[in-house]
Amino acid sequence: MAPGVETLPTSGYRINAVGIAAFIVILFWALVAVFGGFLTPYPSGEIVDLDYFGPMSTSFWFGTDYLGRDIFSRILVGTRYTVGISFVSVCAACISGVVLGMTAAVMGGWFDSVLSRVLDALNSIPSKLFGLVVVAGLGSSIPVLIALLGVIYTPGAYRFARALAVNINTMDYVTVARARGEGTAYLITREILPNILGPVLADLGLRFVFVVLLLSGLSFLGLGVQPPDADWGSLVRENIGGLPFAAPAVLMPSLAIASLTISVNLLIDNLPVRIRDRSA
Amino acid sequence: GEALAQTPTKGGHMKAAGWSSSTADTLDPAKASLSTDYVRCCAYYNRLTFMEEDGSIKMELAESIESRDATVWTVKLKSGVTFHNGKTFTSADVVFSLMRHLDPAVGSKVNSIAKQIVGVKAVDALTAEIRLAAANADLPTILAMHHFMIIAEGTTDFSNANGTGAFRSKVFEPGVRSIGERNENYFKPQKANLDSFEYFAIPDDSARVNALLSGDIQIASSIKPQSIRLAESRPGIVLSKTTSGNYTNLNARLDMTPGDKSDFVEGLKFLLNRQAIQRSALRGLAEIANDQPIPPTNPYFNADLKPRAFDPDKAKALFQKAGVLNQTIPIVASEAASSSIDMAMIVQQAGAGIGMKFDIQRVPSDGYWSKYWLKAPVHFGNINPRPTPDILFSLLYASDAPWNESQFKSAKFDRMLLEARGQLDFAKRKAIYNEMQVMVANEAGTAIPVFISNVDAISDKVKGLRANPLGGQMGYAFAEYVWLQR
Amino acid sequence: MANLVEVRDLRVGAVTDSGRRIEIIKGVNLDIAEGEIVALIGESGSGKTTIALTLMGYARPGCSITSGSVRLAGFDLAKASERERAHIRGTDVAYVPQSAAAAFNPARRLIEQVIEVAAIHDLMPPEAARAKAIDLFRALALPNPETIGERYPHQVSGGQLQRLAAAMALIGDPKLMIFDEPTTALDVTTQIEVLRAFKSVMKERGMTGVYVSHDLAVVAQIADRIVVLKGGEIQETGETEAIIHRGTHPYTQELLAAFQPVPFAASHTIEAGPRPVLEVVDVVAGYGPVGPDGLPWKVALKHVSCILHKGRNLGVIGESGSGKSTLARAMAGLLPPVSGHMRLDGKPLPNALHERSKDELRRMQIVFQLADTALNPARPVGDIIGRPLTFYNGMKGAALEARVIAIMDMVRLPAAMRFRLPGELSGGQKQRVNLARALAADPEIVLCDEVTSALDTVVAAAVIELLKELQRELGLSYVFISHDLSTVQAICDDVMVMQNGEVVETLPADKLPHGATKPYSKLLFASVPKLDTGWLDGVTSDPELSRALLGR
Amino acid sequence: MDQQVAYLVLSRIGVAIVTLIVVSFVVFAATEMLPGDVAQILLGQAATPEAVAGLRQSMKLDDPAFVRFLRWMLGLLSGDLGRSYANNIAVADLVGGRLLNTLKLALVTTVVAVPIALLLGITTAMYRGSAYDRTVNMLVVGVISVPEFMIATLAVLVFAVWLRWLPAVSFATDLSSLWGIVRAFAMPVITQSCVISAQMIRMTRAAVIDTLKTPYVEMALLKGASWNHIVLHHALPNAVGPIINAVALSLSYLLGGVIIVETVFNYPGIAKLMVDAVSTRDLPLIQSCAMIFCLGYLTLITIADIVAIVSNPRLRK
Ligand SMILES: Nc1ncnc2c1ncn2[C@@H]1O[C@H](COP(=O)(O)OP(=O)(O)OP(=O)(O)O)[C@@H](O)[C@H]1O
Ligand SMILES: Nc1ncnc2c1ncn2[C@@H]1O[C@H](COP(=O)(O)OP(=O)(O)OP(=O)(O)O)[C@@H](O)[C@H]1O
Ligand SMILES: [Mg+2]
Ligand SMILES: [Mg+2]
Repeated sequence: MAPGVETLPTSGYRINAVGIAAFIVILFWALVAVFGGFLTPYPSGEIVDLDYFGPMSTSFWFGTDYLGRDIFSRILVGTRYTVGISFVSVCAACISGVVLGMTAAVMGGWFDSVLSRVLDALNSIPSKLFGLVVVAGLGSSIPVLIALLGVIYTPGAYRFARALAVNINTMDYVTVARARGEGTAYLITREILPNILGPVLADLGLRFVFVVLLLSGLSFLGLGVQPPDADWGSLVRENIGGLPFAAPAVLMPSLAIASLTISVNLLIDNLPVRIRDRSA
Repeated sequence: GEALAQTPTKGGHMKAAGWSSSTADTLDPAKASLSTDYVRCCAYYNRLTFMEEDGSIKMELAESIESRDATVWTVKLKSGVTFHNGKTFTSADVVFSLMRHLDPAVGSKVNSIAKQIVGVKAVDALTAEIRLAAANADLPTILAMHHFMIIAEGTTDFSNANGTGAFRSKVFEPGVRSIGERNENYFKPQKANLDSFEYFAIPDDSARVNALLSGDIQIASSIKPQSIRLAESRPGIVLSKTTSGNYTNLNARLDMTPGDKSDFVEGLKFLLNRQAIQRSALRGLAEIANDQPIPPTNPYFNADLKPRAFDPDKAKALFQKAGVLNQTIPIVASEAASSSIDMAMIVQQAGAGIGMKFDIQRVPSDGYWSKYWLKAPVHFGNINPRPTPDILFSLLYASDAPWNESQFKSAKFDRMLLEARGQLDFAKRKAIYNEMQVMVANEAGTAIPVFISNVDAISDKVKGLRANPLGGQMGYAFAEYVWLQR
Repeated sequence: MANLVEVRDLRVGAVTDSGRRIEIIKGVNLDIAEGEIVALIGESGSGKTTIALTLMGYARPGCSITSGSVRLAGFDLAKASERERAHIRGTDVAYVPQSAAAAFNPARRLIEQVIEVAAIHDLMPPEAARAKAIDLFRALALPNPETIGERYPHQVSGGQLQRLAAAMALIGDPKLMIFDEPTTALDVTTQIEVLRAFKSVMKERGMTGVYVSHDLAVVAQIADRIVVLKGGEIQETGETEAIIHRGTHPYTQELLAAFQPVPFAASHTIEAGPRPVLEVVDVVAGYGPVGPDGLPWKVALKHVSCILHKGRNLGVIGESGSGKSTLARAMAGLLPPVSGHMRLDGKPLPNALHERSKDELRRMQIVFQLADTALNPARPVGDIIGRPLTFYNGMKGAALEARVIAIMDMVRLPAAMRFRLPGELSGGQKQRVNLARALAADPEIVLCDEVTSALDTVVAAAVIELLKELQRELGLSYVFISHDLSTVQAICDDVMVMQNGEVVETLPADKLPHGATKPYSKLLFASVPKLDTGWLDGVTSDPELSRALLGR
Repeated sequence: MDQQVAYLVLSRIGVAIVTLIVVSFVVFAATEMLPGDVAQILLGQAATPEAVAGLRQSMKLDDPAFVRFLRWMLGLLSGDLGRSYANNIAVADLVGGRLLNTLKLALVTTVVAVPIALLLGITTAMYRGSAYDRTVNMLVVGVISVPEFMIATLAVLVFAVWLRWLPAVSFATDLSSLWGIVRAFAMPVITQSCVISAQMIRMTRAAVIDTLKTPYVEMALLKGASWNHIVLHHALPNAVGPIINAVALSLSYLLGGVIIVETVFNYPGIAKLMVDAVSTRDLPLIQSCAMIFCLGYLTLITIADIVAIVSNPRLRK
């Protein structure tokens, strides 16, 4: 057993130090997402500095951006978009993708073929075109953005989950459950899911990262977060011109992204394990 | 460098980068729309006239252009000019090149300007006669526009350029790059200095600057204000700044709420923090404007019309009067209209200070001009420099103007426009234009905060580049004039 | 003679998730002389497999050797590095696993896995290894020795797989062979051949052996010495003769007593109602794509018919690969027959699973032969057993928990085990979980595919007793597939003998073993090992039997 | 078995063709739904109603949408991709060179990224929990958390602007010598590899770890196999399905998803062509590009599916 194991005796779960640290970071950002808007030293859209790409100072903790706005405030305000939108859309994509993938693997036959081909087709439509049509048709709002991200990432999650699930589906214990007359819902949630959970979660962690970054790309299509607010990815993008000067305006949002995404992945790698009683 | 500027060196291959190109890149001057198109046209073709640095008109393919009544114009052509394919240049080419703008199938960008031409006639091989629908003293200036480049009679295939210009087109890959070689048969005694030049677009601003800094290209055109600090910080880079009349403006349609309340429009103009826009959004690379489209470099500019000061209190009072205070007004902005999002945010912030809520709707640049521009009640536009007040006003403010951004309609204005157009006397024309500028600034729904400067970053090896009112990179005609210092 | 193996004060422990240590092996001392074969017997879960594994310096995940030493030719495996251990495994000491099904990689051909040891330790060129493997297949009486290696693990029967696993261990000519219940899945005729093959191979190469089994009769044939285990401790050690005739320890005696079963039919009191509960008529089934002739690529059942009466039991015996499991799968609807039909309680029973109603499914439960692969590795035992209760009866909460514990108790599993994952159970424990799951469904017919093969005689007898008891109380009917004739005799009313996918004959159990008429049946019954050390060697001297064996 | 695979491939090709047609129709419909048409967009700000009408007529845009779609499809059947609306050049000419560029870059990236990713994924799985595993994991997630455009810009700043080792824009470089090609491709390939490797590494690791828990791995250990041997010969063959799917999905990104790399390095590839085509509503060009992406994607995933099926004998019927 790895050293540095810590026990949380009351919960019935055990988590290691890395997992706890990752969890704390995520919790921190979750709190910022909820309360950050009230803690900003300056309005996030106000130009407060005559200079641009200003350095860190006591009045501007994280420096100022390309327009002279306070980056610290902008990060605080942007947190809710990055954390909220990414979280919801990744969950939507993964839940739908994984459920569909497992269902296809279990049901097989034409359901599998048709669903696979439909999702393949969906995935091969260029996402820029897709995004544009959605904006043109549905207008731009946060729910539309979340739905779009969900749709964009569902086929990938589907494909991966299905690939894992078809292997499990050939196992005898699934056959036993079938012989019992179990429905598809039970087969996928109880017999298959527990056995593919590891890779599926790893996939979820990665997708989270992609969504955080894709958000900034979609803002440019006019989707979602509207000025003056911006998600973290867009903060990096707006201020990329400051990179040659190592301006905090570009580094701080990048650090924020990295801290969140790395924590999410570390937490997934070090999820709490349930304590079972194995005594004979 | 001025001493050196006198003695151009011949030879060399130059690479320059514009900011946009696409598969719609064209060698057809009538369709030219992106900077890359203009650069190509200037290198491969010639116009009848050429606009100089100070706005004056010089003859290029024309020997002279004259008219007594500003309605019928006689154009004498230079002799001994040949096209790249060896064909001799004659008045028939002029007739063809000008008349095709009237054909809708050509899809000319200047169709609306060309419409005033009722006929072009070849008088003899080297004389053409242009007849206008109504008097227009600006014709020589209009002919200096890029779209009026002269092509060989009967040309319909533009996969190659057959012009009279200083370069021949060697490679043309739409959306990728163009390479031109020096035309040794060029009719001007001072032929191009460069052996060849290559032009392509690097749409990403920092990539363009980086390419210049790394020495991959010699000219990075139109760099964003935010990149200037980087360009300046490196040795061997010079910045060439031109303020030519390009602007991004905030439009409120006068025929829709809330623009139908004139107090709202006026309040908007007072709420526009021009200093902040100039300083923050454009980093000083702009000149403050006064809500009318004629730039200070233009001889007809009304210097007495002072820009409105930023006055939130007055704006608040006006909004109150219009009954829109505390309402939420959507403003449509897009990357398509440069800096419009930053400007919108500055307006939004100023509004927040007086309890006026503006809701910025950032929309895709894709489709912006057909879906939002001219259509949304409050939106941004972006207008490129035009050589004459007449063109600007008839394009943007006449009652039947195709791009009447705020739906400004005034019979008086239309009358004055016609009057000025036929007026050959400079002072009288200027007086009329001055009054029209006041009318636009006060009555139209277009708030023009600043004229945006164009900044090209160039290697100090590039010599001979001058400013030009038609735009950056010497009005896009740099290829013929610059040389590379060894 | 020098001792090849010396185990001193061996302790193996596991740490539970709550941090509590439990001891699985509690201080075992064991010596094995060179060339000697020692048998480890003991009840299921007593630590036989665990000890066997420590002889390779290995402890299953979650377990570890906490103290003591395991010396192989003087070399302490308990303290060796992983690299040193790897060097010895496969060449000096080899292992035939208890569950052959799980030990084969499903994605690779059998032959590749069999000759892998040669490649890992660079023992011989691949062609030589292949040739040697084929010789071993032949020696182990595998059908089609030249080509069977080209198949994948799921394409051979359970017994074939176990012999392939033995071949996999033998290929490296190890000094010490460890057999973990290598013949449990074999029918008696094959068992004889395999045992003989083991014996001769080991004698020929002077191998030392550890033979883990719960079958005293088999152990009697092959072992020189017997070690009796219980609860992780050695109860008694002695020469084979001495143990089987004069075993003193109460547990040993229990084992011996359990060996002589009471024939079932005699004690059967339920009126054999005329009502057939399950009829199988002229069923043809097999594996692979159905060809143009309407037959599958590999036909495993050729026009099989049988009848199961209510409250009576049908035993199915036959050599490994004869189609016993296939018959069970066809009955359960998992492998829809290409022709023929079935009737349940007089009503037509759809061939395909998805056409059967939930109630039809509940009434007939199948217990898979390979307990290892039939248990979801990610779910605790309690959930596995509880599911049919929830599914068919909607049981929940405390009632469910109580019932699960009751069912576990019926199959002699401690209640605390319900929190474990299948990977943390011994082979016999898994098999009982597998059976418990079927019983939980409250079925009318149970298709038992080798439900006692991994159980020691004591527990097996208890399980058989349980099955009988349930039958008395609830009027169940069993289809009882087994290769262990004494078990079949102990529970069945009728016995069906199968060979090559066909029914050879069906006999009433009380006519066994002498009522058999067909030569194959006779051979089968004569092959049942006796609790007599000389039996195996004597078999060969029986002229009739050896002729029959040769003729196969 | 070969016959089965052949049958599988054939049926998948059939399905792929149907998918292609469906996708092409959807793309067409989507383009039609976008505001503005090619005439309007070509004229840009100068789009007066009469000018637009005139141009539209001359470009035969007034035909019903479906007729234009059919016309294009029929042309495609005879191998003609049509002519670009925007500049009347044959689509095949526009696409050809660009596709080649994209394929070149994709190929080099694949050759670089896939082996490295698999190696890292497998080794981290082998040494799960070790310092090596943790470091690689942190790095991988760290690298993908950095936006692509930032990696690209940073690379340009460091290697082109400051060190002057590499050209800032790939295309402005001389591609005639091997050294020139290496120099031109170095940065785009590194950037793309950073983006696509992460998924492959993580998925490979997860899939291999999953199979390392199985009893046959334990058995291999008891045969004296080394960790390397176990992972390569036992765990990997069983993890092939998910891994190949992750690889296929990652690689499919190299066709249409590399717009940022193409932009920052000014590399004339097909992704940018598509974006251009969408913004000019250049239908034949959009359709052709979409077909190419779709075809590439379908090819990759079909290969993945077939490999997955072949790798699991139980899936082979
Ligand atoms: N999935 C499969 N594909 C091809 N052949 C198979 C498959 N499963 C089993 N077989 C073959 O079918 C025959 C019958 O197998 P079955 O499992 O019914 O045997 P069995 O009588 O249960 O043997 P055992 O006592 O060894 O378990 C065997 O020859 C076996 O190799
Ligand atoms: N990972 C584990 N954690 C806790 N207990 C375990 C674990 N693995 C095995 N055990 C327990 O250790 C004991 C010994 O198991 P072992 O496999 O050695 O039994 P066995 O004698 O081979 O039994 P069988 O005849 O049923 O195969 C069993 O009671 C089993 O439940
Ligand atoms: Mg065991
Ligand atoms: Mg069987």
